[in-house]
Formats: sequence, structure tokens, C-alpha cells
Amino acid sequence: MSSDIIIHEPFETAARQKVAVPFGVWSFLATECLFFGGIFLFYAYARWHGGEAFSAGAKETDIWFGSANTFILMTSSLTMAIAERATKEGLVRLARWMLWATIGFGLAFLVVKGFEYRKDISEHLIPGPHFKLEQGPAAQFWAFYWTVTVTHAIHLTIGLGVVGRLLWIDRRGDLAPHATTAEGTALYWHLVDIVWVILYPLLYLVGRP
Amino acid sequence: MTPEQRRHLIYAPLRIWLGLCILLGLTATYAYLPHVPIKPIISLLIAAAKGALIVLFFMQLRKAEAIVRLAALVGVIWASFLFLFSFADFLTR
Amino acid sequence: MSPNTQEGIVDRELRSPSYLQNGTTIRSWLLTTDHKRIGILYAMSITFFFFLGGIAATLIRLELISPTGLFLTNDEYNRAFTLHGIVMVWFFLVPSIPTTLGNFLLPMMIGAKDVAFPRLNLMSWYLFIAGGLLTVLALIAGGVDTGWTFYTPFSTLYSNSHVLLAAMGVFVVGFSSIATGVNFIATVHLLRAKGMTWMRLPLFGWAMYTTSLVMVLATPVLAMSLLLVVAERAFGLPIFDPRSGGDPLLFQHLFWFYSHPAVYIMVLPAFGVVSEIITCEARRRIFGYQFMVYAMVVIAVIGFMVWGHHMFVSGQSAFASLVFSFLSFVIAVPSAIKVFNWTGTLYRGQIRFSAPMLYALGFIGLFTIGGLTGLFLASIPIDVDLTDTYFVVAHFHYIMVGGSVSAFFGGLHFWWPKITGRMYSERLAQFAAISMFFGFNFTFFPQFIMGWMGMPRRYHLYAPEFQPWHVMSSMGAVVLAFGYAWPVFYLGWSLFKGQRAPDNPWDATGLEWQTRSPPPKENFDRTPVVTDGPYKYHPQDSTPHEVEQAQAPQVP
Amino acid sequence: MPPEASTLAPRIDHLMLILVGMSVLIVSLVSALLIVFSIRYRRGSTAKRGRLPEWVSREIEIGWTAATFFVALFIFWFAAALQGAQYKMPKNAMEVHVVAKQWMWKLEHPNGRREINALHVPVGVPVRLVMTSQDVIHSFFVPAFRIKQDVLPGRYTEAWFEAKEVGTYHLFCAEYCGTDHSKMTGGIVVMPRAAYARWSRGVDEHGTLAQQGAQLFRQLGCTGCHGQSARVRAPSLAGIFGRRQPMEGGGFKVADEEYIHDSILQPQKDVVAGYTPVMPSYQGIASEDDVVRLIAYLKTPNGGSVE
Repeated sequence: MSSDIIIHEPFETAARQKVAVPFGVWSFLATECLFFGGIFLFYAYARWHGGEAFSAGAKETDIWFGSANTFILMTSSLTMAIAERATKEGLVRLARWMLWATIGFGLAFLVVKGFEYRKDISEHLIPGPHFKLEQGPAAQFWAFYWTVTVTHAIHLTIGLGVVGRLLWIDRRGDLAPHATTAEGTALYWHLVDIVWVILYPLLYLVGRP
Repeated sequence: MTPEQRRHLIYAPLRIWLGLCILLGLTATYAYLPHVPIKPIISLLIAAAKGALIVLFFMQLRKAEAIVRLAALVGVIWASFLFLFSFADFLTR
Repeated sequence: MSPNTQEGIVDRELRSPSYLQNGTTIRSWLLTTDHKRIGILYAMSITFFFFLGGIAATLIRLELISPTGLFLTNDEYNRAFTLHGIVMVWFFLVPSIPTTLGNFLLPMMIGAKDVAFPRLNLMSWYLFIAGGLLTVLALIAGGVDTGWTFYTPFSTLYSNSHVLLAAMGVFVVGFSSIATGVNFIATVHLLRAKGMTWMRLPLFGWAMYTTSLVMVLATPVLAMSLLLVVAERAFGLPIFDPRSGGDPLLFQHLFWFYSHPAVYIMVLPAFGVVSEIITCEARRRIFGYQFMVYAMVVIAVIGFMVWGHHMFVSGQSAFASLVFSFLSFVIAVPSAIKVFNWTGTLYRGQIRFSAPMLYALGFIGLFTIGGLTGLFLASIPIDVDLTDTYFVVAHFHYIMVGGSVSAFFGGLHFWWPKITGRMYSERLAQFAAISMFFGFNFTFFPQFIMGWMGMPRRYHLYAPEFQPWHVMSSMGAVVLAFGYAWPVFYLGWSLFKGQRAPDNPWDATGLEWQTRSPPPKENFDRTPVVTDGPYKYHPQDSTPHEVEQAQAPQVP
Repeated sequence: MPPEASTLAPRIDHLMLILVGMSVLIVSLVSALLIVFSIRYRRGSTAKRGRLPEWVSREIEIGWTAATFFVALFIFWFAAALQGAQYKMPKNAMEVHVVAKQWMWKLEHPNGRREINALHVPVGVPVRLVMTSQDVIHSFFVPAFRIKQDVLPGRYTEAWFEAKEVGTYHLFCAEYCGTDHSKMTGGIVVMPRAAYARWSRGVDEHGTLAQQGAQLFRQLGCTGCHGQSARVRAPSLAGIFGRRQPMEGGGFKVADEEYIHDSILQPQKDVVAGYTPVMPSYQGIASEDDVVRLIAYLKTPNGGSVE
């Protein structure tokens, strides 16, 4: 255990300061929970109201892209978890490698997502005048698909930014005293993963086979 | 790296990751089985289980301080208000 | 609480400089992480937006003098009231007390050196400015005409104004709210001074805590609903579009899930401010401290379950309306408790009618009227008649302007000596408080009557029988405008020429008064230790009278 | 006080007056206490300020909490009882269709007579309004009747009133709907029955709503599939209104106005069990006015059974 945590200005004790970052990040995650809760409410309404036509729209998603991305993101969560624990233990080398792996998996996710978008676009799955399916609940499904996946991708990109920041801290000096920063970063990264885990059955498993 | 560290750093997360992969396989398979009931519910339950694994172990909520757990819980409870009252309208029109 | 005044003979020059003298360059202000300076930055920004929203209000009240309109076209009028709503709600009322007085005082009241995340605090201000710029840009580009409610499908499919810019402005400013909320929650949880237990927290601290809870849990839903509006409007994705099976009521559910609790974001801080002022100016412990705390917590929680009372005529199901109506009546109870307890606090006190006290007393009266008319709107049959009329306009102005803004001005005066280190002219301030109270009633009471007569809101051409009421209202607005503008002059004067303020001019017990005026950067010269509950104006089992007598010989 | 021109109005006003009375009482109580305390306990006054025993505070606190709770509960109960009356549609009501658009009201009588921004109704006859919007949300507000109901695009909402005083009353759009929102007003003309009968005899040359609907039913080609000798397999619409329809994918739906409306404009949504979703959407082909006529036609006893 690295004990030499730097006490910042408002805090008097290390114990309080240690809990501050997880507590603050978790409060922010509660915010995120309601943020995505809003769009999930739209999904629940559209699926309940749209019935079969909604599922007909959902059938068009490509489960291979979706499953591959779920796997990639889960694995990035694994590397992130190891990185965070290694930082706490002071194993900076391992942490560094795992952070790079996390960034790699995150980028891989975005690349796969890009290919999936290309396929969706080529199949005219964007609601509008050239939409492949009937206007109506099927179009609502695709409205949800685009909005939520883009929002998620933005979250992931921000995640890449904060992980990158950890690597930058590492480059400038010692990562070990910044264990709480690593913890906060990891919490955020895992949340992005959880959102995707919940999206997976909503986007890729409806109306199969 | 001590064996203790290895267990804590590598094996424990790996086990969770393995669990996640198994659940992923399960949910995808179940969705494609013909003639099985309550597909949406099963798929959501598995998603919830995966989420729980990540929250409890990767995010270490299991070992977190009480106030941190409270913060985590509050988000879910409040989101349930949103769903509960909105559907109190949708379902009774 | 332990007053650590009487530090002995410490030379003023030897002590660390006050937060105002600690760096005087613009850069030292723009990059500050000192919660007090951020409070000042916020105060300047919201003052700008208050007067921007005020200009829109002036245009509206002028236009409404004549039933056929005076000088605005239909579109211009629609843009004026939309601007008034958006600016006043998101750029003034929601941030008003928390980001100025809250930022400045919360850490001091709990005996901390700063908020838990000082850099996040600064970021929150920059987000506020960014959101504000986007909104001002929407205004310069030609304005928005959706009303502050952004109802779909009008906002997404039909409006020909700059909805996207405004929605993005509000989206961004929402995150500034969330940042402040997260910060305050962590601050109250983690940075209370030694001995400051939850039940010793001043009510202002509780108010900030419950407000932050609402900010953190409600604002993201607003953010998502605006994001969905942007997705539908900018990219044509059918989300609320009824032609694709979308439900316009879905937007209303999402919107009011935020916007009803937002009312509590505006009024809970006011509860806190008023509790501090009344106890100090009546020299009395707060009546029923625990009930006051529970009332705020209950309001913050149940406040999330009553949003449907905005939707009784929207086509919501009768069952849902009934549930929302019931919960709206339930939430009236804690509000009533608070009013009774403030009144009870005056009993057997030593009341001083300073300007802050006048504002606080005005608050109680106006909040009571606002709250009671809320019961009218919670009763479904009456709401069906009164909703979307001027009755509603009057009701929420009583709560948000009569209530919150009065409290904000009261708090501003009360803590002015602490914040600036200068005294203001008591006489002029009392005059401002009284003119604000009367001006407010002249402006908004007629609106109850014309609402009851059937005058719909957001109309600038109206049936002639409503004209007398509109004229009365506009005349009242002149007095009200004076009440708001007047403090700018004497407070501005006080900044430069005012008498130097002593550390504790009101002889108050809060920790923030036990340090210097203006406080040093780290708030306290000596870290405070708390040994007793708040509002120790007299011993628990004694009376102010006895205290007065006991102290009498010592007073020079 | 605005005129009370419907049977509902006096009952609403009754509740309103109770609430006003209660509010005046409470405001006077609070302000009386504020003023009395302010004067009696002003700083330096000689009023006695004896000790307050601890129990007083708690008892009083619990007392007024309970009191306000019961007052709130009472008003809720009182209001909810009245809400029941407000929501219950009277039987045998005259039906008027309302189509709102930016920025006018179109009102259609059952006999086919159309009006814009004015509605003539007989006194003493319950009127049921079936309303929809062609664009944004509007709201049908008649202060003298104490009724208000939002008018939604893509959905039917209902309201009812029974006028009891002859006269002309304001009709307002109460939900903000864009540029000319404040011009989206009109009048409700309540006439004596005889005068109304005379007025309504000046029927449109187009026939009743249902007759116009029958014509549309042929013109739009509905008979091609839903007729008895049609080659495409589509459910028969004879006597469809009010029937419980089994749905593809399980469950039942009652064929009410809303259902028929959606079946015309979004046919993929609720497909009757045993049929394939081949019907094209009439979005943009049949206007809301047309749909109103089609529904009126399908509601008639032998509607939908034309050859």
C-alpha cells in the first residue's frame, strides 16, 4: 500500500479525502443513471406502445457487431479494474500497461462501432425520407439506436480522455500517489461499460430469431 | 508481485470477467433459441446480473463505505420514480 | 459553537490578507479555486442575467397595457416571454442562492476551508458562462419562441426560431448545476468541522444539501429531454413525433420530472436563508429544529413524485392525475410546518426590524399565499379551469419571485458585511424591502383575479374586460422594478464608501460570523470546533429576556 | 367572477369558494400572528418572555402537522369526488368533432355542418367534444364552462359540457401553440333549442358527417380491401366500432375512435390477429378532417358494410 497520499487544501484527514473522490464520482454516476434513465423511458414507452412494429425495426441490428463490442468493452473493464488495483498497490508498470490496453480496447470499440454505422447507413437505417422500413415504431427504434449509441460513444470518448490523463500523470511523474484519481477514472469507465451492457439486449436481442 | 497481490490483482478480476463472458454467451444464445418463453425478461435479467457483477466487484461497491453505497443506490431509486409514475399514466389511459 | 473572537492583540497587518486582497489581478479571479471568489463571480454573472430577464419582463408588462398590443408583433412577444422564462429560471433563479450565498457561506458555516472539489467548482462557473453565452447567442440570432417549457412537437417540428442554440445553452448550464450539486453534497458529508454533527448543521446547510440532492437527481433528466429535442429537431429522428407513434406527453413527463423539482431547487435555499435571518433578528432559537430539517428532506424527496400536477389537462390518465393530486396535497404539509415554525420562532423573541428581517417577513407572507394557491392547482377540478391562465402565472411568481427572490435579497443584505467587509445604509435598505413587498403584490395579485376570470397566459392580444387588471399589474411592476434596481445604487455605494464592517455586526452565532469580515482565504484563522447546536441565541432552557438581563451590565 | 354558464360551473365554483375561504383564514391567521408577535416582541418591548417548557414545542408541532395533513386530505377527497363528475361523460350527448390547427378551431357537427372559430350549441343539451390536432398541442378552454382540455396531435381527447345559459362565451386556445396563439380564439354561441334547430337546418350540401365518410370510404379505396368481394384479405369493417379485436401478438383492443384513427394513419401498429400487415399508411392522404368523417361513418349501424 502506498501510504503517501497528498492531502489537498480543503481536507484535514487522509481518510476523508480518500472517500471524497469515490463518493463524488458515485454521486455523478447517480446523475448519469438518471440521464440514461430518461432515454430508457423513451425506449420503454416506444417498445410498449409500438409492439410488433417496434420489434420489426429492432430485428435489423447486427448482433455480431453488438456482441463483439460487448466483449471488447467488458474486457476493457477488466484491464481498467487491474490498472486501478495495480495503482493502489504501487505496481506502476503493470498499471501503465493495463491503462494502455484499456485505451486500446476503447478505440477498438469505436472502430467496430464505426464499421457498424457504415453498414447501417448503407442499409438506409436512418429514419427519414430514405428509411428502409415503415415510418412509425420501427423508425422510433432507430431514433433510439442512433441517439443512444452516439451518446454512449461520446461518453466513451470522454472516458478515453480521462484514462489518457492518468497516463499523462504517469509520464510527468509518479502515478502511485494518484490512486484516488485512478479510482474515480475506473468508476467512470465501468459505468460506460454498464450502460453498454444494458443497451446490448435492448438493441441487439429484440425480436430474434 | 507477491502471490497475494497476484490473487487480488489478476485472478479475482479475471474470474469476474469470465463470469461476464459466460453471461454474454448465455443471453445471446437464449435470444436465438426458438420457442422459449419470456425472452425480454430473461435478457434484461442477465443484463442486470452483468451490471451487478461490474458494480459489486469491478467497482468494488461490496467493500465501499456506507455513504458511497448510498450514493450508488440513490440513482437507481430515483430512476425508478421516473418509470413508476410515467407508466402509472401510460398504462391507465 | 465556539466563538473564537477576542484573539488577543493580533496586529491586523500580521494576519493573512482577506480573500479579496489575496491577489488582485483579473487572472487571479478567473483562475481562482476559492469558493468565496467563485461565489462573487457567480453573483456578478447572475446579476447580469437578472437584469436581462428583467428587461424582457418590462417589455411584456408594457405590451400588455393595451388589449391590442402596444409595440410588439406576435412573434416578438412570444420571444420576449420565452427569453424571460429561460433566463430567469435557468440563469437566475436556479443558480441564485446556491451558487452565490451557498458557495460563499456553506463551507464557512460547516467550518471548512473550501468545498470538497475546488477545481470542479470553478469549472461549474465556466460551464455556466458557456451555457449563458449559447443562450445569449440564441437571443442575438433572433430569439426562441417555444416558451421556457420547450413543448414538443412545437419545439421540434414547427418552431421557426433558434431552439437548438437555446436548448444547448440550457443543457450546458444544467451540468453547471450538477457540478455544484455534487460538490455541495460531498462538502456537507465530508468537510464538517469537528463536532458539527448532522443535527447541529445550520438550516442553511441543510437547505444547500437538500437542494443539491434535487440538482443532482433531477437535472440529468432535463439534459436528456433536451438532447432528445435536439435529436428530433436537428436530425429528424422521430422521437416525440406523433406521426410515428410518438407521444407528446412523454416529453412532458421527462420535462416536468426536472422542472417540478426545480421549483424546490429555487425555494429550498430560500428556506435556509430565511431561517438564518429570522433566528438572528429575533434572537431566538429556531422553533422545532428537527421538524424544519425533516420538512426539507421530505420536500426534496416527495418533490420528485408530484410532477404530474402540471399535466391534469394534458391528456394524462385520470388515475395518474389522482395519484399526482394526492401527493401534491401531501407535500403541502411540510411547507405548512415551515411557515408555522418561522412564525413560532418570533414568539417571545427580541425582534429587530432590519432590512433582512423585513425581507424575511415578506417572504413568509408571500410564500404562504403562493403555497395556498398551490392547493388550488393541486385540486384537479379547479386546476382544469385555472391551469394555463394568469392564476398559474401569479402562483409561481409568488413562490419563485415573492418567495425566493425576496429571500435572496434578504440574504444578500444579511451577509453583505461578511462578504464585502462594508456596511450598507439600513434606512435605504428597509425602504427597498418595503417597496419590493408592495410592488410585488400590486403586480401579481391582480393576476390571480384575471386568471380566475379566464385570462390565458402567453396571450398578448386579449379580451378588453381583462385590461383593468393588466394595467394594475403593469403599474405595480413599476414599483417592483424600483424595488429591484434601488439596492444596486446603495449597495454599490457601500462597496466603495460604506463603513468598515465589524466581524459580527448582527451578533449572530453562525460559524461564518466567528471569523473576520471579509474572511481570509482559508476562512478561519483557527480551525473551529463545534460543541453545540446552531442558533444559540439563548440557552436551551432559558429565554432571550433573561439573556438580555444577564448581559445588560456588560454592554458598554 | 366569470359567468357560470355550464352545469358544472357552480359546482367548481363551490369548491373554489371553499378553498378561497380556507386560504383567507390561513393567511389572516399567519399574518395576524406575524403582526402580533412583531409588535409585542419587538426589541426592547416590556412584554413578558417567560420560559417555554420543552413539551409545548413538541405538542404544538405535532398538532399543526396533523391539522394541516387532515385539511389537505379533506380537500383532496372533496376535489377527487368532483373530479369523478367531471370525467364521467354523459350518455346521449350530442357529439361535436374538434380539429385544431395553427391557428384556428374547426368544429364539425354530426349533421355535417362545419364552423370555424365558433360553435353553436343548444342550451340544456350535453355536448361531447372529440378533439384532435393537425399539428402542435392546443387546448380547448371555455372559462364560462370551467372546462379545459389539451388537444393533441395523433390522439383523441374528450371533454364535455352542458350549457345552461343562453349567450356567447369566449373560446381560448390555452396551450401555447406558436405565432398567433393569442389569436386562436373563438366563441361558443349557446342558443335556445328552437333557435338551434333552425340554425342547424341550414345543413351543408355535403350531407351528414357519416354520409361524407361513406363517400370518402369509397374515394380513398378502402372498399378495395375491406369490401365484401375484395381480393386482398383484410378484416371486414362492418359493425367494427366498439368491438373487441384480437391482436396479432396477443391481447385485445377495443375498436374506439383512437384505435380506428391509428389504424388508418399507422396501420402497422395494431394488426388484427390472422392478417398480414399489408395496409399502407394514409398519413398525408387522409387529413384529420377526413379521419373524423370516416370514423363517423364507421360508427353508423351499417357503416363499413358497403359494397
